[in-house]
Formats: sequence, C-alpha cells, structure tokens
Amino acid sequence: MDNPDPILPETIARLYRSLYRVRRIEERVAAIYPTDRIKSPVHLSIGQEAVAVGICDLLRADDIVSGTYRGHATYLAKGGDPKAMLAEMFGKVGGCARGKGGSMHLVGLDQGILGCSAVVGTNVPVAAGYALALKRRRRGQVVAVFYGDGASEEGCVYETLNFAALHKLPILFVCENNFFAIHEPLHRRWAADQLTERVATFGMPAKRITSGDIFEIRDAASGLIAAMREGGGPAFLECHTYRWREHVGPAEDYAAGYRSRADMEDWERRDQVARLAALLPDAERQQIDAEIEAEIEAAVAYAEASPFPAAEELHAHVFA
Amino acid sequence: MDNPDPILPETIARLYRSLYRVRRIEERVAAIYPTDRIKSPVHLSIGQEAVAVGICDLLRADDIVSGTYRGHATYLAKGGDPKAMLAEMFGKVGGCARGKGGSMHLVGLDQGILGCSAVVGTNVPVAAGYALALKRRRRGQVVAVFYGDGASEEGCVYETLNFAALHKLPILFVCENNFFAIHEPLHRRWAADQLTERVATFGMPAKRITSGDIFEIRDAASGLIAAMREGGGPAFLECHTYRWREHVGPAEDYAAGYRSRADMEDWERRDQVARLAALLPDAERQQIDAEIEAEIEAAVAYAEASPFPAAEELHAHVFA
Amino acid sequence: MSSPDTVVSTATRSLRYVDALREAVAQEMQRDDDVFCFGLDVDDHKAIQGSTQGLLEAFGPERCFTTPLSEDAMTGVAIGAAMAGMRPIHVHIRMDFLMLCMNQLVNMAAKAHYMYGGSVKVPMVVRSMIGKSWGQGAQHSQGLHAMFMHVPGLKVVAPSNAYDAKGCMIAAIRDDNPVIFMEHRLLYPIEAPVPEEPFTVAFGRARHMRRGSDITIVGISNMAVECLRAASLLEEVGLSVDLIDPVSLVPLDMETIIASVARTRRLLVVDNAWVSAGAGAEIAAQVAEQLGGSGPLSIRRMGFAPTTCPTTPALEAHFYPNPLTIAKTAHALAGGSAGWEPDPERARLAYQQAFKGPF
Amino acid sequence: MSSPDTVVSTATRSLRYVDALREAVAQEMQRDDDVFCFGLDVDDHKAIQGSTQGLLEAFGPERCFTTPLSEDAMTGVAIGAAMAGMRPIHVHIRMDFLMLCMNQLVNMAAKAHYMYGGSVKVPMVVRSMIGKSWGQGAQHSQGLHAMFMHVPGLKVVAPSNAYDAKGCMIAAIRDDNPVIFMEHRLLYPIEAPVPEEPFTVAFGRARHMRRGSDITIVGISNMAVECLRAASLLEEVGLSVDLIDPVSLVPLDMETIIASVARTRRLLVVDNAWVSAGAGAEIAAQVAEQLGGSGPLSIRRMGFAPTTCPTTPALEAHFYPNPLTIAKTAHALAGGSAGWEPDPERARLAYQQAFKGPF
Ligand SMILES: Cc1ncc(C[n+]2csc(CCOP(=O)(O)OP(=O)(O)O)c2C)c(N)n1
Ligand SMILES: Cc1ncc(C[n+]2csc(CCOP(=O)(O)OP(=O)(O)O)c2C)c(N)n1
Ligand SMILES: [Mg+2]
Ligand SMILES: [Mg+2]
Repeated sequence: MDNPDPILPETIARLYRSLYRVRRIEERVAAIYPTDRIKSPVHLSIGQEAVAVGICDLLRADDIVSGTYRGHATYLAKGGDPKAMLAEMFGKVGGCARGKGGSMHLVGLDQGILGCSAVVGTNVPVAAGYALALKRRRRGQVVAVFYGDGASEEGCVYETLNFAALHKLPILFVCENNFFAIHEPLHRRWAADQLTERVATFGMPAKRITSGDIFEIRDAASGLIAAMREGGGPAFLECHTYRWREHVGPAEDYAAGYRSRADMEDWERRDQVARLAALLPDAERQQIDAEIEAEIEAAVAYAEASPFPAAEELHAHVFA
Repeated sequence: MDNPDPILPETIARLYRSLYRVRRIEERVAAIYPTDRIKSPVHLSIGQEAVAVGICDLLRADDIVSGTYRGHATYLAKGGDPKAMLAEMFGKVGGCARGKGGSMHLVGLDQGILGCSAVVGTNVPVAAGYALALKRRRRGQVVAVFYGDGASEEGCVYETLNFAALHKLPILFVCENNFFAIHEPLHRRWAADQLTERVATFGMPAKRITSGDIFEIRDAASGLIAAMREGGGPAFLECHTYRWREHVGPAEDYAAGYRSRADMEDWERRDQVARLAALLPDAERQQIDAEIEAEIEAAVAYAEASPFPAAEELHAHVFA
Repeated sequence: MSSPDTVVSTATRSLRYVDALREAVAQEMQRDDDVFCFGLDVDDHKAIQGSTQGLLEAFGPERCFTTPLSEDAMTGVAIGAAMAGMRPIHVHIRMDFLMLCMNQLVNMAAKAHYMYGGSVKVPMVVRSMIGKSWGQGAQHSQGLHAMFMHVPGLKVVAPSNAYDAKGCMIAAIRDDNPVIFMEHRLLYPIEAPVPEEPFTVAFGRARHMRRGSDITIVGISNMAVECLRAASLLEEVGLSVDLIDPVSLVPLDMETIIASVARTRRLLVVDNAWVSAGAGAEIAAQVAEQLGGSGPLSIRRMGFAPTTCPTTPALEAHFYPNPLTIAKTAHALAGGSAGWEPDPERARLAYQQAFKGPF
Repeated sequence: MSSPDTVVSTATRSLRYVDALREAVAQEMQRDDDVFCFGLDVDDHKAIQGSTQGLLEAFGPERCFTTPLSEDAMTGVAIGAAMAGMRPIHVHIRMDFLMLCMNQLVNMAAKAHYMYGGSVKVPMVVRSMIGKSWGQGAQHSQGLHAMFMHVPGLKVVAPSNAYDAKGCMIAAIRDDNPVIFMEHRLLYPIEAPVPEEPFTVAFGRARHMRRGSDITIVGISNMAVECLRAASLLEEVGLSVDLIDPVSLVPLDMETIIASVARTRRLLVVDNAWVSAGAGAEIAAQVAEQLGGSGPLSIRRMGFAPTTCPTTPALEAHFYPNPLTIAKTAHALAGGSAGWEPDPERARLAYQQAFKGPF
C-alpha cells in the first residue's frame, strides 16, 4: 500500500472506534442469537467492517448510504443508532423500523441511512434515484451504495451503472467482493474476474482494492467523493474482503467444505480492527473500548426494555 | 476493409440473392401497408439487411437464429418462408404463427428460427437457453441472436452475456447498432460508447464493425462461429448499421427532426444491396431479381388466399 | 371538485383524454418543482401519443427526460427519488412492460413505507398504457392491474374519461404513495368537458355513469365506455342499468357497488383484463361475501378470453368484450328472453364513435 | 395413482415433503436425460433445505448447477432450453424473487406456445418456496400465485402434503407447459406415506381432505394443513367440515368445490396470500356465479392481513390465518353461537405438530 499523506492520530482513533463498534455489536448479536430473542435472520459483517467504515468516514452527515441485508456495518458506520438497531432485531417498537423490518431492513433517514433491502441488488437503483434527487438539490451531497459480488450480477445493477454515468449522478458504487454469494464461489458465477474493468467502460473511475486495508480504501474513495461533490459524476470501487462467519446466522462454517479456513486466516492476519488497535496508545484504546462496551450494554438494555408493537400497528403504515 | 480471402462469385450471388430478397419483400410490405390489409405494426429492416444476411450465410440449416420485432431480415436470411411471413402479417391461418403472432412474432422452427419477441431484450436469454441445449447435444450447432443497441441496455442482456461466457455456450451475440431506439439517439442512453469493450470483459471475443460491409461482417463472424462449433464459447459482434425508414411503419421520417437525412445518405452510399448488385454479371443479377420478384408475387398471392383462422382457433394453443 | 355521482363541473371546454393527462402533469410540474416526468420516449416528437407534449420545452431536460431501456432500474430510480422527496412520474408506453419492473414495484415501492416503519414515503406515479388492436398482440395489450391490486401498498387507478384522467392524475401526483396509473390507448382521443384549473378526483369514490334498477354493471377502464354503449342498447329493450365506473381500484369503492347490487341483486363486472383472479373476481367476491347471505344473487364476470391475445383481427374480435356481448350477457343475467341480441351495427365498439360525455 | 377423494396408495413408507420433492426430481432425472435442475444454490451443501440433495452427485454439474444472481435471464435460459426440448427445473429459494422474472414468465413462457401458433412448447418447472416467520418479513414471505393464475398459459400447483408434492412434481416435469410450483417452507418437514415408485398426481383434481356437510372450506398450500386442524376443532363442537385442497390452482377443479358448496351453501376459502384479487377471490367469484342465483350463499375469504408482512413476531402473529381464527370464522359463517372460540392451546399452528397423514 502506498499512502502518501501521513495518517493523523485522530483519524486512526476515529476509524478504530467505528470498526470496534461494528465488530463488537455484531459479536454481541451473535452471542444473543442462540437465545432466540432475535427472531430474524442475521447476516453478520464480521471481517468486512473496513469497507463500510473506511468509506463512511468520508461522508458528511447529510450524505446518504444504502446497504443490504448484510447491513449492520453500513448502518453503524454511517451513524446509525445501536439502540434502534438492537431493538429492531428484537422486534420491538423502539426499533429503527418499529419492529417491522428486522435485521435485513435497517433504516435511519435522520442519519442518512436509506433502508436496506433483502432482495439482492434492489437497493442499487434506489440509491441512484436518491442521488438523482441530491444532484437536483445542488448541495454537494453524495450517496454511497454498498452491495455484494453476487449483487453485481443482477441486471438492474448494470442498468444503474449506465444511468448513473449518463446523468453524472453523485454516487459511489462500492462492491464488497467477499468471493461468495451464500456458498457459491465467484468462479461458478463470474465468467471473468474483470468487474472493475467492466464498470470502467461506462465511463466512470473504477478501482479494485484487494488489500482490505482501510486506509487504502479510504484514500481511494476520498478523491472520488471530492470530485463527485463538484459534479464529477459517479465512481466505482471493488473492495476485496472476507466474511468470517456463515452467510446467515452467528456461527462459523468452515466445516461445511465450501471454503477453507486458511483463506479466512489470511484475512484474519490483515484484520483492520486488530491492526488499528495496535496503532493506538493503549490507554486511548482502552478508553474507546470501554465506551463502546457501555454503549452496547445500553443498546441491549434498551432493546430488552422496549415493548413489542401493539397489535393495531399491524395495520399502520400500509399507506402514507 | 481488409479482406484476405478472395470472395467467390457464388458467394456474392448467394449474398446478393438474400439481400435483395429481404429488401424487396420489405419494400413490398411497405407498399401494401397503406391498404390496411396488414393490421400489424411493421418494423422494417430496410438498410440493415447486411447484418442478418452476412451472418446467416455462415449458419447451417440446423443452427438457430433469434430476432426481434424488427425481425423480417433475420427470418428471411435464415431461410424463413416468405409465404408464411406474409400470411402471418395478413393475420391468416397460413401464417408462420397461424395469424396469432403478426409481424413482431415471426417464427420458423423448421428453419431454425426461434420466435421473435416484441418486448425488447427478451429474446436474448431465451436464445442462450437454446444454446445451452445445443451444447448438451454436442452436434456443433450454434445460435446467433440479434438485438438492437437499445436492447443492449436491458439488464437481462448483461446477465445473459455473463452466463453464456461462464458456460461457454455456442452463441453469437449480434448487436445491430443503428444508433437509435425509436427516436432516442445513443447519447441519451449510453454513458459511453464502449459496448464492445464492455462485453469483452466477460471474457469473450468481441468486435465492433463500423463499416456496414457485408464481407467484413461475414468474415468476422466466420472465425468466431467456427471456434464456437468446437466448444470455444460465445462471441460478440457490434455491427453499426442504419434504419432507413421510420421506427415502425412504412414511411421515411427525416422531417421529424430527430435525425438527419445526411446520415442516412452516408449509409445509402454504402448500401450493400446496390454494391453487390454491381459486383454481379448483369444477366445473373437480372435472373436473381426475376426469381425473387416471382417469389414475392407468390407469397403475396398466398397470403391473400389464405383464410383467416376460424373463431375456435382463439382457444387453441393456450396449453400444449 | 367531484362527487361519486356526477361531475360537478361548469367546464364548457372539451378536452381529449390524452390532453387532459398532459395538462394535469404540466400544471403539477408548474406548481411543484419536485415533480418530474421520465421514461422511454417522453421527450421525443411523438411524446407518448402527445401525452407528454411540451413538457420538455416548458420544464427542460432535467424534469422531462428519456431513459435507457432499463425499466427495472429506472423504477428503482423513481423510488429512490421519491424517497428523497421528489415526485417522479414514470411513463411506460405499454403496461406489459411493467413486468420488467415487478421486483421494484412489488418488493420495494409497495413495501418501503411499511417495512421501514413509516420512516420513508414513496410518492410516485407509474403511468402505463394498454394497447389494443392493429396487431398489438400478446405482448402489447395486457391490462395487468389485478397484479397490483393484489399487493398492499400500491394504489391503482384506471380513469375512463378525460375529466377523471386529469383529476386522478393530479391526485396521483399529490398522493404520498406509489400509484399505478392505467390508461387505455383507445381512450386517448375521446373528449369530455374538463375544467382548466387544476382539480383532484378523490380515489375510492366510484362514479355512477347511469342510474338504473334492473342490473348493476361495473365497467373498468375503457370497458366503462363499452358498457355505456351496452347500457343504451339495453335501455331500448326496457332494461335499466346501474352503471358504475370504479375509477380507482385501490382504494375500491365497494360501498357504491354493494348499495347498487343490494337493490338490483344482479352484478355484471366487465374488465379490460383476464378474468381469473382479476379485478372482477375481487368485486364479485366482495359482493358475494356481503350480500350472498341475504338471498339469491346473479353474478357474472366478463373480460379478455382466457387466452393470449392474438394479433389477427379475425380472432381478436372474439378476445374482447364489446357492447354487443356485454348487452347480451347482461340481458340474459337479468332474465331476459333467450337469444336476444342487439343489432350488431348499432353495437359497434364505443371507441369507434366519438364519445362526448358529459356524465 | 390418485383420485380426488383419497390417496390410493399402499405405501407404508413415510416421507417428508422435502424428501418427496427430492425423490421426484431424482427419479425424473434418472428417467429422462433432458430433465435438469438449476437455480441459485441448488448444488451447495444446504441444497435448498435438502430438496436438491444428491442431484449433483448423481447427475453431475451439467444437470445440476447454480447460477449467477440473474433470475430474469436465467428464466429466459430455462424457456430457451425448454423450447429446444429440454425440461428445466428452475429453483428459487423464495417466491418473492419471482418478481424479478415476471417479464420472462408472463411475456414469454406463458405466451410462447400461443403466439407462435403452437409451433413451440415450453415444458419447464419453476419451483419456489414461501417463507414464514423468524423475521422473513416483507420480502421473503409472499405467496404470489394469484399473479400467475391471472395469466393464461401458466399452470400453478401448490401441493400441501408429501404425497402430492411427489406426484405433482413428476406431473409438472412431464407437463409440456410452464408450471409454477409453489412450496411452503413449513411443509418441508411434514411426513406422509409416499410410494417409492414414480407416480403422477393429475392437475385439476381437488383433494377432499375431510367429508362434511355444514361448511365447505378450501385451504390452499400450507393453509390446507391449518384448516385440517381447524376442522377437527370444529368437529368437537358438532360442525362438520367439507375440507378441500385444490392441489392445483391452474387448472382449478371448480367442479368439486361447486358440488360441495351446492350441498353446504357455505364457503370459506383460506389462502396463504393476500385476499384482494387472490386465489380466494377467483374461487368465491366462480361459486357465486354458479350458485348465487339459486339461493342464499355464505362466503368468506381469509388470507394474509392486507398489509406488508412485518418481521416482529408480535405483529406477524396477526398477519396469518391460523387454526383458531379459521375455526372461529367458519363457526360464525355456519351460524354458530357468537363469540365461540377454541382453546388457543389446542389450536396451535398445525406445522408445530407432527403431521402424519394419511388422508
Ligand atoms: C434477488 C435475490 N436472489 C437471491 C437471493 C438469496 N440470497 C440472499 S443473499 C445471497 C447472496 C448474495 O451475495 P453477495 O451479493 O455477494 O452478498 P454477500 O452475502 O456475500 O454479502 C443470495 C443469493 C436474494 N435474497 N435475492
Ligand atoms: C422492454 C421494452 N421497453 C420498451 C419497448 C418499446 N420499444 C419498442 S422498440 C424500442 C427501441 C428498441 O431499440 P433497439 O433495441 O435499438 O432496436 P431497433 O428498434 O433500433 O432495431 C422500444 C423502446 C419495448 N418494446 N420493450
Ligand atoms: Mg458476496
Ligand atoms: Mg436501435
């Protein structure tokens, strides 16, 4: 990695805080899961945090993110409220979607988080539509849309890339390539590993980042986003990353045989949470850790305490 | 154009016959149209014949083509019966679809013509499915699928390219780029004029032919198809061409202002029908012309004479 | 501006359905900067049969623009723009093409407000036109409103005259929900008196096109017009028709229909679509649920033949209900003498005659 | 092998629904080289909950393979392969995802045989599973069969037990038309006696799950199982239920339903889907059309609440019909004393109990 600007200590601390928060909240979710209080499929981002965190670090409060059913990291990195997230997963009325959306449909418009979708790829054109509106508003806002390597195969994603480039929409496409769609490896789904090259043919800057390095991701996005705010149009990043847990659910699944633990270990060695922890002075790190742990306790307590929605809520929100 | 092999006289004659047949049948359709005997939208290929004719010239009888609502050229070039085509457009029971499909849904399985579709892009994955079956049969058969520059924007077409390359299907994708979808020019629909480059990223040979030259088209396809028969997988050709008439209907529409007659005239100068006519000995050409004219007379007479389907036919063919 | 019974309009100006659509959109774009109109070919010289004519000139290419052939993603774009507070009108020249957008319409547009706990709204209009005749055939002729009626979260409207076209369009644009706006190509040239100023026609209020006592006929979209012709043929033989145009299918004004059938005990629903699990099935089922217990009830549905639409006019003639078949069916349902049928010449399809309203 | 009344089976072997599906496909792939099975994740170790387990090993990757996430094009691929004489089985782990393929299913698969004048056939099976509970929510829980019932040219089947699952699957594979095969996730573990040898269950013949005289209940897909439980609760209070599982929705055996309602004059349709313009609307409308004229008729439909499906169990509990609400509704419809309701404990959802057949 080539990293011209020296990284400021406060940047490291900020990124670490965000990474650690995502990691620990998800670990907590995984721990709670077997108790069946979360009656919701959970798709953990553990191992993949650096992509969302690195990119969201560059976003303004009035920028927008759009994520998927594997959206915990996106939600949290953009400032989503862990209380509302946990309560949502518990099906409680204090949840960000009042318990109606669950883990796959996190949302937080106040923090610029467009609702996540459980139908792969669907969020991508919706995010572009939001970007169209932002472009009309001319306030320099941008959208970052996250989606998987599997989603990149859906027709509507190609269609969106063309449209976004044609209309110079302020949108950063971020493909989180974790090499798998559920248990299916890339080579059973991609004719060629040239996604980034393909996206470039729509006439937008497109870059592949294979290291998983949060600084490299952040640096790459930084220039693209700055240009975008000036009307430069969309850009694309393919970020290699790795999902450490099973596709859905709290456990590891290396025994299943569809991928090898060695691959994961390779990524584990590059773990950005551990890496940034090591870059911080001990005391500062401990302070951050303690704050996060307290935040998580509060979030779980909030989720537990929040009531279930009343039966009448079933019929609310069908129409606006 | 660079054309290493000398072109045999019989090749010229064969291509001319096919080109002239398409051109004249469509001119006849245009002439009949105002009489309202064709109660069907007609999308003429006049000016675009060289693409279908050049490629179909390389196909075996047991190969397959798939075309669009602008499918007269494809249908005829692959050996479709003008009688059945005309009768179809007249809504007669002697039509290739018994009058149920009309101009936009020509079909001829006996000649290897998969049914045409009026929903843009739909025929492309269907053609790939047929190619999948041909691959399983291992008889060296191939599919050539034709579609427009507009169709290339549909998500299912990208999806199909990926799948075809992944499974090394014996299918030649032919994009007939006539620069317009109805009245909308490329620059309002394509972010970048890099379709061929984009398709190449799926890992298949991809070539753009801008001349409209039938020999160049045929030559380019020839090697690709030969490789395909050996299991080499799919290939792609983008062929620039020009629609001389209005999008739908028999007339010219240069007065409408969305394109200029000068552009058409540029293509008219390269007209392959006239070009090949000039390459043939006069007597031979006259002989061919006369045969075609007779064929057309017979086809129109057949269409006129064929009865309308009986009312009971309405309920036939809902289920096989 | 309107009541379910009569159009309370002092308008003397007659407008074609297509121009009413255009005027509604233009006025709303004038009123609200967040309204925009996009979709394949909205900005070309044909302007969707004229229904988007002048929008590009008046409001510029940022607010009236064509798209790539990418219906699925463009629907997502409309949804996203709507979530951001804009009010997109997405135009499709055929309703058949909505099949390309079903995922976004059904899984996102219909559900977003609910599954995000009320935190977002999706105020968008999906205009789509139904084609008919001259070889439109299998893929250019479908009325697929029933699919949208099936999914909670979508509104569905199908105005049958120029007045309602304008009023419903303005209401649809101002509605905070996704509205599927169904138009019929053959209604476009038909004129009716339409006020010049903007007005809304409220959804969920059926329109009584005729008052009668012998049989209730519900006519959907352009079938309302065909039914009107059938009703006048029936009148000549002494059958009085209570003719109802639901105008909007979601919400659906069952009250008006139920009240009518409670009087007539006879219901014929004529739809511009297939019958099976269609709009007519819903109307018939609700009527049966609410009135079936109280005595005999005669119910029939008409619609497309249960086949794909053929192109040849020889078969297409039998594919659609028409004033003759509607009148015959209603006559038989009302216990009329067997074998009656109106003079075919006088029962020509309504759209072949200039339709002038008012009603 | 089967009659509409009883399963004529000497099978003593019990099989789970999911294994019946698997066995049917395996036997057909064995019998006919042209049958193949593809779709996202059919070849992974989870094998679509086990329903495609072993196919890869037995038939190799040419005949059992996953796909890219490209449902729309993959549906086109199935259609094209079918036109070429193969018999694809295209698997979707959720029915909601069929919204991505509507264009190919509605505009191509349903229409090809007709619009090409009978010159091609499209023998394909589209398997799709309905999810329920544990937070499936808005986009993983829909039963969308009504949309397919609406379009001529598609067959639609929804077996509710392992015997029918196997017999219908074999019939679907051998059928020369596109067949939408609807499965319910919660039926997968339920066992029934299933013959080992291949057999077909003919489409268009409803199954009488119980004979009774007071009320006709039609239960669709897994709702048939819930209705069975409701029927036994009703029996305890002296109400005898004629319980019908239509098995296939297109073709639909209205004869059996009509004959039943002609006796009981009471109909309750319970669907695993929304009610509006749904399968229940079609059944209710046909019953009303055919029997409404001859006297009073009591009709009700039940199905999903008219809302998007919420994830929280607190609301989801009210979203679906269940044996308790079914029994209550039937009881009221049959004129039972007001306010009756079964012991909630005894009315637990049927799938939470081992269901053993035979019926
Ligand atoms: C349209 C659609 N098809 C299939 C599925 C089932 N499914 C859920 S997640 C998933 C894999 C997606 O892979 P990718 O986009 O790479 O995201 P990842 O899970 O790896 O983060 C699939 C196939 C779905 N939810 N939506
Ligand atoms: C899915 C779909 N969208 C829109 C249309 C309307 N339409 C018919 S032809 C056409 C243009 C297609 O352009 P292209 O693919 O370039 O083919 P060309 O007509 O130029 O041969 C459009 C938009 C359609 N038939 N199908
Ligand atoms: Mg992935
Ligand atoms: Mg074109």
